[in-house]
Amino acid sequence: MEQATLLEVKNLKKYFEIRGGLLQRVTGYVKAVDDVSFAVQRGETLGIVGESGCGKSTTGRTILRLLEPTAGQVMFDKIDLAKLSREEMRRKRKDIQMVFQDPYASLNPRMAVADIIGEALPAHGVTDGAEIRRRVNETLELCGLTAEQGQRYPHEFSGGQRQRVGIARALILRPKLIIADEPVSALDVSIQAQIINLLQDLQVQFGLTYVFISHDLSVVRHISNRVGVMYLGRLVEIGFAEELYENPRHPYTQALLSSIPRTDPLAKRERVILQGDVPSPANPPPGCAFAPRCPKAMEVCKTVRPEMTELSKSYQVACHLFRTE
Amino acid sequence: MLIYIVRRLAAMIPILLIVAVVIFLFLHMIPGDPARIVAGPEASAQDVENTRIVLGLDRPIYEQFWEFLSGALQGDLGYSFRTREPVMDMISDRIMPTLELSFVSMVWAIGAGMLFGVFAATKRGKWQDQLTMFGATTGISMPSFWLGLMLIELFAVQLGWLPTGGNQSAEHYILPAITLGSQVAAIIARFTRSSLLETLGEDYVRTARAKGAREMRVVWLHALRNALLPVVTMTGMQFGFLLGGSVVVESVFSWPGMGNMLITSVSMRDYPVIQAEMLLFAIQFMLINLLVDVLYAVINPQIRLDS
Amino acid sequence: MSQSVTPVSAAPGVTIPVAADSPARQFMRRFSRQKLGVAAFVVLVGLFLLTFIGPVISPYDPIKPDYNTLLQPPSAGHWLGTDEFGRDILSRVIYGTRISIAVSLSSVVIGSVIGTFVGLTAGYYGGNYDSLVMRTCDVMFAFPGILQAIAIIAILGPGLHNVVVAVAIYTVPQFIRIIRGSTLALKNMMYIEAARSVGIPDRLIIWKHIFPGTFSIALVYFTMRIGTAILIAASLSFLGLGAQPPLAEWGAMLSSGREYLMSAPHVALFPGLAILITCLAFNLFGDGLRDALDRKIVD
Amino acid sequence: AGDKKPSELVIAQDANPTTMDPHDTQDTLAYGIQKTMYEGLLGFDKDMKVIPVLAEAMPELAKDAKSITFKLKKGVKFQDGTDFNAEAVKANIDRLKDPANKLKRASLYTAIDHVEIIDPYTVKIVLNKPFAPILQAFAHPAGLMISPKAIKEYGKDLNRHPVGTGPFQFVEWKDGQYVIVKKFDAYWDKANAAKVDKITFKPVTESASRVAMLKTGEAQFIYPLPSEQVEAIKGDSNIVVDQAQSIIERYVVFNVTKKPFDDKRIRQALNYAVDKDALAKVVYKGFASAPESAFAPKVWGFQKQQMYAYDVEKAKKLLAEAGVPNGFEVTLWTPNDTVRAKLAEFVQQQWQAIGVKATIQQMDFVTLTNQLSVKPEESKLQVAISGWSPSTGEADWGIRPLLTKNMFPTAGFNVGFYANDQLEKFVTTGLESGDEKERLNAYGEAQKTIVEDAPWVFLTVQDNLAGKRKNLSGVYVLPDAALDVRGAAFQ
Amino acid sequence: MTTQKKLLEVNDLCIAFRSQDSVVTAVTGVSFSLHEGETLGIVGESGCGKSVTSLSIMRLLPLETSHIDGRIQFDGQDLLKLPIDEMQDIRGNRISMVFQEPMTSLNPVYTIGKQIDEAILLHRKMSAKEARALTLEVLKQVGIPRSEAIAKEYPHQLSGGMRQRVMIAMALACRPKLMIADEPTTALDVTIQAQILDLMRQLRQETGASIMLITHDLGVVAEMCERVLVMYAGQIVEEADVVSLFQEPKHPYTVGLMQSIPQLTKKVSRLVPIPGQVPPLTKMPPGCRFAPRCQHVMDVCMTENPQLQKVADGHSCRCWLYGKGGGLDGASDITRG
Ligand SMILES: Nc1ncnc2c1ncn2[C@@H]1O[C@H](COP(=O)(O)OP(=O)(O)OP(=O)(O)O)[C@@H](O)[C@H]1O
Ligand SMILES: Nc1ncnc2c1ncn2[C@@H]1O[C@H](COP(=O)(O)OP(=O)(O)OP(=O)(O)O)[C@@H](O)[C@H]1O
Ligand SMILES: [Mg+2]
Ligand SMILES: [Mg+2]
Repeated sequence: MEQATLLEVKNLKKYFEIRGGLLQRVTGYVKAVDDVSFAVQRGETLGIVGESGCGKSTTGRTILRLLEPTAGQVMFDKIDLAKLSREEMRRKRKDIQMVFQDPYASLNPRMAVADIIGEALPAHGVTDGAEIRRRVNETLELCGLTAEQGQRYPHEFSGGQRQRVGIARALILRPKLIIADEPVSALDVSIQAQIINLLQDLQVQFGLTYVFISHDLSVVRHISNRVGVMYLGRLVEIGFAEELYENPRHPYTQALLSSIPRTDPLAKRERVILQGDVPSPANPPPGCAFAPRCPKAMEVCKTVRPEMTELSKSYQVACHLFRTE
Repeated sequence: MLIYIVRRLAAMIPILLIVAVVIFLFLHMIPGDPARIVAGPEASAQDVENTRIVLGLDRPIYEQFWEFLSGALQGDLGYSFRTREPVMDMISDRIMPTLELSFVSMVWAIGAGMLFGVFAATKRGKWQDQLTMFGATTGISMPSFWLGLMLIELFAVQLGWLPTGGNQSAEHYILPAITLGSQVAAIIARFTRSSLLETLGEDYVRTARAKGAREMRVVWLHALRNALLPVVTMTGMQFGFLLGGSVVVESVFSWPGMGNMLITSVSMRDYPVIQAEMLLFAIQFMLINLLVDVLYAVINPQIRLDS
Repeated sequence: MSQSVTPVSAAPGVTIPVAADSPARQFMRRFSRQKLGVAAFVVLVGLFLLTFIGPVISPYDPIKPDYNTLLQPPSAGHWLGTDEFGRDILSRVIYGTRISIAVSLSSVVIGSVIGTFVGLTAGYYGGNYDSLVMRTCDVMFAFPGILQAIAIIAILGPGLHNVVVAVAIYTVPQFIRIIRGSTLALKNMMYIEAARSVGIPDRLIIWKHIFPGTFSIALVYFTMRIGTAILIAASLSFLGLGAQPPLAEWGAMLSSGREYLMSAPHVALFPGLAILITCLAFNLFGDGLRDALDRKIVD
Repeated sequence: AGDKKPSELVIAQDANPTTMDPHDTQDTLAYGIQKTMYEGLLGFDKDMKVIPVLAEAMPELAKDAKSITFKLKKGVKFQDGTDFNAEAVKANIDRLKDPANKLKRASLYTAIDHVEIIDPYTVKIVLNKPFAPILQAFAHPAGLMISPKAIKEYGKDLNRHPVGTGPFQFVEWKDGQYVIVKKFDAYWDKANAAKVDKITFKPVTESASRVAMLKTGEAQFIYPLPSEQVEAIKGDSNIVVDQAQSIIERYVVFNVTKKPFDDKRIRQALNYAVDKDALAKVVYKGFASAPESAFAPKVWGFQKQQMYAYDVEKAKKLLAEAGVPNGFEVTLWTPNDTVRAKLAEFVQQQWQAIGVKATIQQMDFVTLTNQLSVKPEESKLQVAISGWSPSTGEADWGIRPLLTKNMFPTAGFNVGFYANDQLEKFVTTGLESGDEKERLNAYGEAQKTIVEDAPWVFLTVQDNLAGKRKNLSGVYVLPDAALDVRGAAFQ
Repeated sequence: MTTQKKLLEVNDLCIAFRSQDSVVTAVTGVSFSLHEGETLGIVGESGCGKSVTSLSIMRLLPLETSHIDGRIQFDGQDLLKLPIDEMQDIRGNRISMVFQEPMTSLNPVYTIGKQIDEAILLHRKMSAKEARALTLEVLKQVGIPRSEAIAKEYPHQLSGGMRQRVMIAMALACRPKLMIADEPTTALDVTIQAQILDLMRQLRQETGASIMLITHDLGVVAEMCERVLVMYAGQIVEEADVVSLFQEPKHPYTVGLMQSIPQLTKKVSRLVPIPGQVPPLTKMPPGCRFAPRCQHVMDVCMTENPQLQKVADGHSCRCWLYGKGGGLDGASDITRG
């Protein structure tokens, strides 16, 4: 089991400074990621869900050190990424790649697709032109595009095709881990399925490990082995997908699941409609962040922040309802 | 808001100090010995030496700087080399004509610029748009001294409608203000147009239409107010430009303002006056920036100054 | 403009196919639609040609005086008349093209290259370096351009080389601001982050991703600044700080012509028009470029 | 349309005055204004001849030229009511002489040792050395008499509070806008009392704007009127152009310590190469004349000399003799005002014909002055456009500061470092002799020497041009370019 | 609840856009009707013409570049033939609209209250004070707490969900007969979406307004609508009441759509995507527009575009599988099992 852990995030924090006033002094912090810990096993897919602004993307970007973590460790293959120098980290990026949410904004409109995909190779030591071309074409085909299409520019592609380009860019270095940040959210449902299938196929073919970030619970359920639920910068529940969806423990997860419209016009079900909005991460409530909206809130929830509690070896939840005393 | 303004004003002090140092060093780098010039073409070596002492230029440079700085902090800018008048008095004589002229120019430039800009934007792509923008670009491309001289020739000399120079009455403002403001008006027109075209494509403009608002209302109340934000910033920048442009225009229209005085002072190496004027320019510039930021916040509720 | 437009009543979905195109080709297509821009471009090409073939086509020697033909109004012999030394104004205006364009172009090139470099690095790296650059720019902005130029010339001495330096120095902070602004915007683009995520080094990101992104704005601004540079150089010559006689520089011609504004207006009129037209052409060309490159780029 | 008879005069000039303190003034423009309010013991008439003003008659210069005695007019009062008398004269000269005052015009009176009051209306001025031009020094506006009360009262601020004996008294001075004077009712000379109530002097730097003001009637008198503008007002029947020869001579100065200008033949060649008549026509539209000596005819002591006629062949021959048959290259400095720049351009064109390639370098006036005011070994000057107007109106001041050894910068203006022992001798004689004939003789020789030795290219003597409305009289420009407006009157 | 009276009837709507290069036809031959009190859903992929259709009803498409053909009958008036000022009287008054982007659809420089006041004052003769009272009332109605305070705030001070409530309040202020909601919840989080949908259901009951709900989320359609139009590439491909659409989808596109959505309740190992992609407007296939992606494609599909035809009671479909004699049997193949 130890051997199988590829990525372990320990107590990761990312605070953004809020600057204000004249001298641009720091007047506060947005606690975008606040003490998040989880592990990802080789070959598995860990899904992370949560509402907009809860810190999913920030988690992903901090792992890759596209943002510098405020605190915490990111153990990747037994190396703490947070401790590497900028240049070491740059080279390490060969092994960890990212697929971005917006297939429109994440491709440079001024570069031909083949250049976008092949650009990473020289940065990691492959300088031979023919070799680069060969590998670009190979990767294009893997992702369902043709070599001829490589000569085109992003604006000539549909959203789904662009996302394939984005995946090809991530894949060309043959990484061990891919962090996919909402890779299908911007796509139409009929295209979504194509991309999800592609990701699954590639995972099998190359033994990839995924961290799959999405706000779409159905997609996460479909693709993930394990799922973590985030709320306001914190992980509130994590466990195997089956268990989490069949039997959500955290009141937030329960509400989330019940909020999703079902494609069955006749189904009658009980809905938990939450009151109010997600609080600002710059000014989170003192106790449990969910307490103000929680239908099951207790007195203690307002003051004490619940810690992650292991319900079983593979299932953890951070809620006072499940405190083990 | 008030606290914000006070704090901004306070923050100007260190910058002004730097500006003062820069100006001072800069001036002393410019070749040309003021004592020689002030003493006059027929002065003997002794006369020049005397003049140097009178002007205080015989002392070490750091002492001169210290005197300038400590004086400036107490509101004493020294005496003009040229006229021996207190610089403060000279400036207080000159600043109003310049400010008045800048203000009048700015008012008409903003008025005309916005009007034309809005007009062009609403006629986007049609010949009216093209013509207006062509005119505006011509305005930007015209050397102001040329325009000024042409206006004098036409309206003062040929037609005799307006005076050629000076600032005695309202009539005197017309030609210099047109000359000084035309470039700014042209820039504002272009800027307003492009800014308005952008806001006209915004979702809230569609919302306004969906409410049933008439087109006039949509343009002037919904789109323009938002389009004004970048226009305000740019207009503020133009004000600085205007102060610079007044150097040329004031000389063409013998306007007794700061620009005119600056030219004389530079040609005479009248350090105290140049220093004071440059400092004043810098202060004006910063005050205008502040004003722009405040205005911006007034127009745009999303900006909160006191945070 | 070569594309024909199908009437609206055409069968649903039928359209004229558009060649699959690169950004450059797209740009050409869009630019060719800017009527004023194209016209301005033609004028500019003409001006550039003039700088080469000017000596061949100009009817007279631009600096050889003829004291028998002082200040003559336009005539068949001298299309634009003669100046106070009896020199042919047309020939001088033609020769002046070369000087005015060389001066404005070189000063703006120098200014924009330095400004772009500093702007890119300041915007990308941020931090103290950025603050320092921006404060310096603020101080420079606090002084009106013409004053800056006068001061710089006062130190360096008059002459065309120094006009180039002065205008370049004046141009630098403007470019820094523009380029830094758009660098800041681009820096937050997803595709920059994507490039970083695959391990592209910073300097390559700046060079290959950010610079091309700022390029269009820089180009538009570049053309417009040339107009401004011509005007500043002219003002400096007007104040006697620019070109030295007998060089045929438009500003200097205008400056000496102003004395005859009432008795022989053509002396000032034609160099003035030359400045106006050139400046106008650069500005309109810049407008056209901007519209063709991106509607979002504002003045 | 004929103008109504106005009582107020507006005069537009090209600059601001710098001060209203005549003892501390160095610009002629300020003197023009001061002379409405102040009077001196002596003065110049239209042709630079010295005449008595507050002195009863022309004073007596002692034979040894070491003292001079003035008899003063009686019944003269300053505008503040103070009497004008010997005390007042002494107060003025003492003020000028006091080194603590550091007055700019003190140097003009260094020859004075002290003042003796003989009686209330007679003063004797004792000199410390023979100094014949002392008469001109007293005719110079620097010798204008200030009210002793005002001297005491205002001290340093005198420059803003002029009080004299003149026909006008001070009203207001707004820098950059105007100086206003009004009629002084208690003026002593009823015959020459002011004929207008008020005069406003306005600075209008742009010459086209000045002309426009004259045309529209906003100003009744403008000075200077650039020769280029004359054409523009020719057709206007309400305007007349005042033209009179000035004492300003323009020349190109050689740095005679620099090769090849140490060779007289080169200097002469460059003189021959310039067509002075064409110059007057092209640069001054004919409002100038070819020079006839080292200074202008209206300067006291002038004698017409045989000048260098325009002769390209001769010039070429001289160059060949000097060993540079194909000419050479040279940098020509010039101040950056339009007229002098044009002058430079003209010279450049002329020299081109004999193969001398001049590169013009314009400098602002201050920079140029600075570049020139250096020791011989530091000077970078080759040749420069220059000019001189001897403000005392006599020969000594037209030669000595420019061409004698003691006047190398920074002591004087011998910026070309010209030195000629013979010339020094003539100048000393002219300076120290009390005998007019001897002096005139000495100056004649001096002029001959200068012209022959050609330390300059003698270019032109320009005219003073002013524009005025036809109904205005009594306003004119003195040869030294100062205005005399005291007699201004409208018809 | 549904009466038979038709409130809105759209006939053969064609919408084309002219650009410098070409003319593209975004919507072709769209016909449908909406009854009083009914909620009609329009679903389809991005770019299929949903928004354009709704904007054309409001006549909010850009005048210079768009061209609308067909007939839009609203309450007996042909909207397309109305003079512009009469149309402006209808907008926001009898037909109102809620847009997708609550973040950008409110004018950032005016307070919430002012913007709703304006909507009222444009159509009702009343004083500013009365308008404000009404504003506060509708704000309360859409569940905004502290409505007086909120009315004085600016849009940026509100969260996305609140802004969408404000948009709905603005749309309802004049009691319109028809409210067009163009993807009102797409930009919102699921928990907030649930709030807004709940609110809309409630308001529909209270005001009796007809709603045209545009969305690409089949779940939202299932929960909110009575009748559904499915659009593909500018055409309606299927029209049915909500239950039969979900239980017996007819068109291969509708079926594919349903199969490609991962289900929350049951896990399949692999999704069944619709292959290929929506053809761009400039390259529409000559026959059935879905043919290139269709698993059941036949020769006829490649050449001829089928008509929308009735396949069951209140259920029509544009597909050759049901063509020429209503081959309903073909349908059973593709209906998911
Ligand atoms: N560069 C930044 N500076 C300041 N705050 C930031 C920055 N990036 C993100 N945040 C804030 O951090 C919080 C978490 O953002 P993040 O992008 O991680 O959310 P998310 O879960 O990915 O949301 P979404 O679903 O909208 O993508 C948000 O409140 C956001 O405003
Ligand atoms: N103003 C316009 N000019 C040109 N084409 C337009 C314009 N507006 C829309 N279109 C085109 O019309 C087609 C239909 O657009 P529409 O906005 O109706 O799609 P939609 O179904 O609402 O999609 P989405 O789900 O993305 O909102 C698109 O292909 C779009 O490119
Ligand atoms: Mg995100
Ligand atoms: Mg839409």
